[in-house]
Amino acid sequence: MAYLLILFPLAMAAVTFALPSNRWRPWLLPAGALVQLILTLVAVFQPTGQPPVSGLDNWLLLDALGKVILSFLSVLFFLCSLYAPGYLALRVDRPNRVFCANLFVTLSMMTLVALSHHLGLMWVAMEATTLVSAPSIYFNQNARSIEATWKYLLICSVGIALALLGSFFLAYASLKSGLESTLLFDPLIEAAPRLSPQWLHAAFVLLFVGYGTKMGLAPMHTWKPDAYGEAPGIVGTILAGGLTSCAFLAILRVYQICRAGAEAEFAREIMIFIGLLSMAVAAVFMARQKDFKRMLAYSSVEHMGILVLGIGIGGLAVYGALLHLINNGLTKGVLFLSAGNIHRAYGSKLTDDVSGAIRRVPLSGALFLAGFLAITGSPPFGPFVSEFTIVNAAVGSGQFVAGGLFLLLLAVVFIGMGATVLAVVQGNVPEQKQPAAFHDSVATGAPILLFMGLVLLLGVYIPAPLETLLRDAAGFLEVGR
Amino acid sequence: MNEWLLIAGVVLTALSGVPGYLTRYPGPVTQWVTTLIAVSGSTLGLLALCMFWTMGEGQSVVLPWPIPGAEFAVALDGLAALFLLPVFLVSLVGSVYGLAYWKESEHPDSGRKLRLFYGILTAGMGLLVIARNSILFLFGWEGMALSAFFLVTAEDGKQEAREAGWVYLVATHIATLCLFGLFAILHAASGSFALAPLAWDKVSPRTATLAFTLTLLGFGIKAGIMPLHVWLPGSHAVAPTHVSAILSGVIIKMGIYGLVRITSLIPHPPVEWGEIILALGVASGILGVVFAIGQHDLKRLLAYHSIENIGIIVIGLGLALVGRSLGRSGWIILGLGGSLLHVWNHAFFKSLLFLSAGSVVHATHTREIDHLGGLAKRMPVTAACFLIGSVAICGLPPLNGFVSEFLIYLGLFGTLVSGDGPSYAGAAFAAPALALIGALAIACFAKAYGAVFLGTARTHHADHANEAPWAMLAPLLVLVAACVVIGLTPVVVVPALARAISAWAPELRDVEAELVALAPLKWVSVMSLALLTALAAAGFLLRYRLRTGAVEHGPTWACGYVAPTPRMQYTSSSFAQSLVNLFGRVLRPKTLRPPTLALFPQKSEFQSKVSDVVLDEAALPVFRLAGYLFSRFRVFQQGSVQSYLLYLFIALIALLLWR
Amino acid sequence: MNAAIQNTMHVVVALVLPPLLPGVIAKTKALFAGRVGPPVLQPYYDLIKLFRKGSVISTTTTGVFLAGPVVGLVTVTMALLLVPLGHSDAPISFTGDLVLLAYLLGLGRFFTALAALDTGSAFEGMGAAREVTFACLAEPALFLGLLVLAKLSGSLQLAGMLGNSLASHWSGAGASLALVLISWFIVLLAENCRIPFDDPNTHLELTMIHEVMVLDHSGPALGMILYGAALKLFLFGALVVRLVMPRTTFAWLDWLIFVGAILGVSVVVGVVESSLARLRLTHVPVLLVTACLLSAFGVILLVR
Amino acid sequence: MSQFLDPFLIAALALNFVALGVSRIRGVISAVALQGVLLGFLPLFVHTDIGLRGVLLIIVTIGLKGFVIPGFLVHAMREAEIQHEVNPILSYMSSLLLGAVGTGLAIVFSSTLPLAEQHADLLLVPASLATVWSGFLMLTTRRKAIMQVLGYLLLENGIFLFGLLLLEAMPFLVEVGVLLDLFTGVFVMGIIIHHISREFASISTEHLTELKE
Repeated sequence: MAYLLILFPLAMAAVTFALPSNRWRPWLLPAGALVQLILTLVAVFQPTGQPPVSGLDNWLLLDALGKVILSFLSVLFFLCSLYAPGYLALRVDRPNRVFCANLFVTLSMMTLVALSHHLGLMWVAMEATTLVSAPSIYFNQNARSIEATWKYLLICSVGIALALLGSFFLAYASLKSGLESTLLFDPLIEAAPRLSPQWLHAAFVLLFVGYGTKMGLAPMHTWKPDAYGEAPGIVGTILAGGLTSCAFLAILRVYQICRAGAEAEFAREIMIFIGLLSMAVAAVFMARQKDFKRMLAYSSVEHMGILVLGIGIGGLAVYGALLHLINNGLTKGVLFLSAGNIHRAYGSKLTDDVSGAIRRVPLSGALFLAGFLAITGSPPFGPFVSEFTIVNAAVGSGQFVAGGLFLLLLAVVFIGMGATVLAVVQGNVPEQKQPAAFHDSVATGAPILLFMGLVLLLGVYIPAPLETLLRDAAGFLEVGR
Repeated sequence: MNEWLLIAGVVLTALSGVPGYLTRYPGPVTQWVTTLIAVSGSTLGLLALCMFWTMGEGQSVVLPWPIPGAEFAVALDGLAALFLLPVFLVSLVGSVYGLAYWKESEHPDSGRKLRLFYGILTAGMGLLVIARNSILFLFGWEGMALSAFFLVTAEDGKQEAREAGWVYLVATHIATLCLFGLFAILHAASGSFALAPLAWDKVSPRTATLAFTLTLLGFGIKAGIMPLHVWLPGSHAVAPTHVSAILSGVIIKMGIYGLVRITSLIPHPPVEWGEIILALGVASGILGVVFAIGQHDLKRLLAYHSIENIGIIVIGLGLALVGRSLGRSGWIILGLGGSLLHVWNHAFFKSLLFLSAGSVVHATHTREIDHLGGLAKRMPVTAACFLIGSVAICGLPPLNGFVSEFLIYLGLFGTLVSGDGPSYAGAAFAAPALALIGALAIACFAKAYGAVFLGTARTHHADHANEAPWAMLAPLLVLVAACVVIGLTPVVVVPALARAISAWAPELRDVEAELVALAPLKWVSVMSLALLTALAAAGFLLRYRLRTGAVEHGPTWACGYVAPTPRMQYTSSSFAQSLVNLFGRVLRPKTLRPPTLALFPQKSEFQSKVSDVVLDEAALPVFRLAGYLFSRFRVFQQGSVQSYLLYLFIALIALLLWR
Repeated sequence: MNAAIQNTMHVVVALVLPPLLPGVIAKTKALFAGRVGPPVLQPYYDLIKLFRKGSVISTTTTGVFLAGPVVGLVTVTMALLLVPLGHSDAPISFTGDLVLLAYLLGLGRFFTALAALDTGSAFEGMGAAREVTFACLAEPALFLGLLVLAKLSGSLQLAGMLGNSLASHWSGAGASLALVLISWFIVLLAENCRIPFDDPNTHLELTMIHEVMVLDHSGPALGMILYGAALKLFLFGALVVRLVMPRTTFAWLDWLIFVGAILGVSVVVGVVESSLARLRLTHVPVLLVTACLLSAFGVILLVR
Repeated sequence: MSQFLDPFLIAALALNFVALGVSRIRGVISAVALQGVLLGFLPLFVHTDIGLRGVLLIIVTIGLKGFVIPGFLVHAMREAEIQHEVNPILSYMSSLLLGAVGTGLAIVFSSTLPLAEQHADLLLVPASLATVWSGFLMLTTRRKAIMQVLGYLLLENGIFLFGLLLLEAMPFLVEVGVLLDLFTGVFVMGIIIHHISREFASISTEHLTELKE
């Protein structure tokens, strides 16, 4: 099963790569994604009692945490793939062979990350996701996208290289304390109490910074606005929803080892600090942001901050963070895709040229606005539930300062983000020199509606299976607290 | 039973706009359908209220709700019922009014949106009032807040609408975040999200203070208490008028509801809370009306009066809180009773005023008071309604405004005379303040009514205005009726008030009897009726005398000047000038007066403007400064990949050296 | 002597006596000016004449124009029924009637101002503006005084506040009461537009406040206004008098003292008018604020 | 056997300085390549018993780090026909100084780290840290994109050095995976460098500052 989950997308990638027709190739994406989704659901919701999905003598193991990430990844990818044909149909001028194939490889690598219980293997997969997603950012093939790709590739590779060093430190920590050195996750957890603290300490920092770079935490976030700003909306969604989640998973794994070891307090301090810092940086750079795609990138930085903050606060907030991972990913889908549509409709992503989207492209405009309200934590949308859970946990555990700063930064972000969003959505449509042909259509609208629907659903009702998944995952993270 | 009726009503109103929004059927049909559904929804709600007041408490509804900590808990108690009446009544008349005021044909691009969110707005308020779980409350709250935003920016093509809407959105979101914090604290204190009385003694004073501050901020912003009112005037001015009516008649009351509900959860509040709220009430009352006097925009003027009336309501609440801390049931009953009754009264007469003002705007296409005049002749019914509204809002007998202020006065004087037990003279000073507020209100409405409806038309628009259609007049009459009934027979509201008060302070025994004992409402109605009959008689006498005696008609005596023009009338701004100068320190009026240079001065002009001090001289500068400071940080993101890698490295080293 | 007679007495005095006051004032001023002056009963003659005369009504006006005088007169009349005079505790008296008193006067003021604005004349607009403006400052002074009385008497009815017990408090809380007395006298002058606030005797266009408001009224309407003005003067006079008046057990004596005192008040007003000049408009608020502060100080003296 | 190890390491360290100090890109490339070759041989000295997979690994490492990647970079350079000066942001002298300082610090820092007794006296850890440091220096103080690739390579070399400490912990598959990733990474970077030079007619990253606030 595990192999199937990883290899099927690779196979699809090969097929996609082989298929000559530029027009029909995109349709393989939804098809493949659907199958993958079904496979995932089978793997995740297999009846209790069966042995867990595993492979390579437990290098691959689908644990509670992995289940959440994996199912989320495939849902996200599926929804994006629904958008792909409509989008690529607008870009028939561009060859999309590499693009589509890469998407599949990315999917497979993300699955690998979600499954792998071996830090080394996880590192390999993570770096691989970076490499394969780079060309997708370069899809538009102009000066700006080259620059974006270069920065993305270089900074992430360097960051992840540090993560590798960190993994080595971890292994050495076990070696130092006379254990047979390993990078396997479960033995590390068991050995954690006896790991040499200094090495564990250094290892955590390296891994946190390394994978944090990939996740886009401040101050390692610098590549994000460029990459998200230049990549097509769909790639933005997969980066902001998918890859970041993988990086977050990696950090969670490391955090688990620290929690089992002596470094829990230290790790949580750092997470709270970096989380708040990321939110602050995002807030600062969102203010007066003219480029609404870059603004979305900063919003992503902010929410990565919220995720680690949630873990740092601990307790109920862990549940909140995991829920927020899903909510944020889905809402980002709404935002990036509708922003992409608006970008197409105006031929610009600067608020100087864009206004009155609600009139020019009513559906995308409305969705963009709704997505904004959702991501800033207004009921009845999903992010409200998760963010409120985190606040509640912070206050409940007496961490008033963290909770207060969290709320304060949410307010600042809202103001910064809202100014830009409303400038885009409201008002009258400016005179365009050569009005773009783009208009809302089912192909480019329906998938976003699906995203929005899910966001709304998660706001008013959390299905029991998801609830159990999250509870298990949170419990799995909180063992030994 | 009542609860289910209410839920049905809420759902109906929420969905009222949907069919109209989805179907693109041309013409007025969608608009009629929408209004029909909305009206029936509100009617259901009102029905439920009647049943509640006649038959009594129903069974509260509690359903599981798969969201962490949340449950769908709904209950209708005295407080909720009291706040629900304006919700349903005002939105009902408002949606009828909208039929003619915001015709689909006249507003093709905003009409559907407007009706959709109007329904959601009503439903949101209905939900938040009956919610007994803070998460459910937040859903209703935000449903209200956001739809209100879309209503304020109904005409988002206009710059001023966008700006006002933006200010509103920021304010309301900050309020919501405060509520997040508040409910989190309450959860920490009580261990559940249920909005039920707290074991307050277990809460540390620090936490309690924090909770109180958040309550004050979160709900105070929504209620528009000075100085948290910054969003209020702008949005009231630019919103479509039947929206302004519900904004100022009902939505800001939701802030009051929050204050009342949360304070009801706390059995023994520190006396300082009451003091603070009392002081805030006095401040908003006086400043609100003072700012109102300075306005040239009819709707802005009314908006500032909302701040004033919120002030009066808050004074009552503060008195009640003080009473609760000191265990003086009389103060609780009179203070809270007056403030809650004023919630009703203000909802009625303020909507009445806004809707009549809307008819004026609709007929003359301007909100500038000094461009109007003489409308009493062209729009007699509207003029009469506005006059009644003015008398009511100034708290003058024989209308409803007087009754509520009467109760509050009694309570305030009571703090002096109640011999036995702890007295609290500080509160008494609110009485003269209230008197000042009343007198200023009289000045302000003399100005407004005089300049708009009396004298002669100052502009062409005003000269060619026509009386509003019946769809716009009927709602006015309903509200007039409400004002008159409460004014003449205040006894009818006693049961509702009593229930609300005992819901707020369960420790009190047979509130109704005590309220009747404390407040001679019978006398009030006797005197009001006597006043009316006396007026009628005297009026009749004068008429009779005039009919018998010789009466000739001529121009107004201009003290010998032979060619007076409408432009020579005393304008509203000159009417207000002396008061504006009197409070110049607060109002900071900006005047533009070009100096007269030549011996024979040429055509010149004089302008004066009173803008919102808090917004323009405190809030906005702060935000601008923050924006500027933030933009200074951009140097760190100048695109050089080397420096980016450097940050990465620095972060690494810093974290390594962390501990 | 039983209540019924007291009340009839009250009504009779309240309705008949007032026009005498302006007459007395005029007479006083005349004497000070060394003139003979009009007869003391002149106001009565004027009123009778006015009620007989026909009237001129501006074409600009609406019903509000005539509502002004009516409301003005009716409200002040009702208010007089709430104020205890002579030996009687007001015919109508209930908890909180003081609020009704103030707001009845407010209602009258509101409609008088509207009636003025109804004519669309700049002069009357000006008058209305000043009337309502100064009232804003007079009102708190009145209420602060009432606070003092409420604190002293422990009652919320004018009858109780200005009742028998009051005289006894002069020994205990004389300072506060004195302050209230001064500030209420200032309020009396302001509310009735006497010098130093306004000069009723100047030629109509030049008077600043009250008279100019009623420029366009004529005949019966004007009569109502003048009568109303007299009643108002009487009302405030009564308040001031009851504040200081010693109470005996003999009803007739009380009534005599009262009538004498209130005529005395009008004499004092006359003296003030002939010895002071009219204040500059811009200085009027200062005087009124002083009145507020005086009675506020009175309250503080009590509750400190 | 470690007496053979240290000279190698010192040579590797020396090569760091060469890489930092040389003014011609080709020089830097060959320095890095040579370092790669050296590193390739190291496992022989660290671990007494290396099986077949050890040998395989050595060959792969040397092949990739020593020849394929450098060759590819040279090719990319020729493709982009750029001039051969490094012209750094930070002068050679100061980067050398910084490198020296960093190396010193690395030695101090690693002496504080608690090492397993069998590695206590090895230069491995300091060497690896120092190389990582020089990699960082090159990444942050060089203008041309290709130089940053080389910096990245140095960084990886440093990490590889540390990896030698726990060869048995790292399964073959992962080692190869790492190397593969490294190669692909450099390969993709090379492609992008090619595009950059085509787009801007130069590979100086100064052109890459369009995207900013």
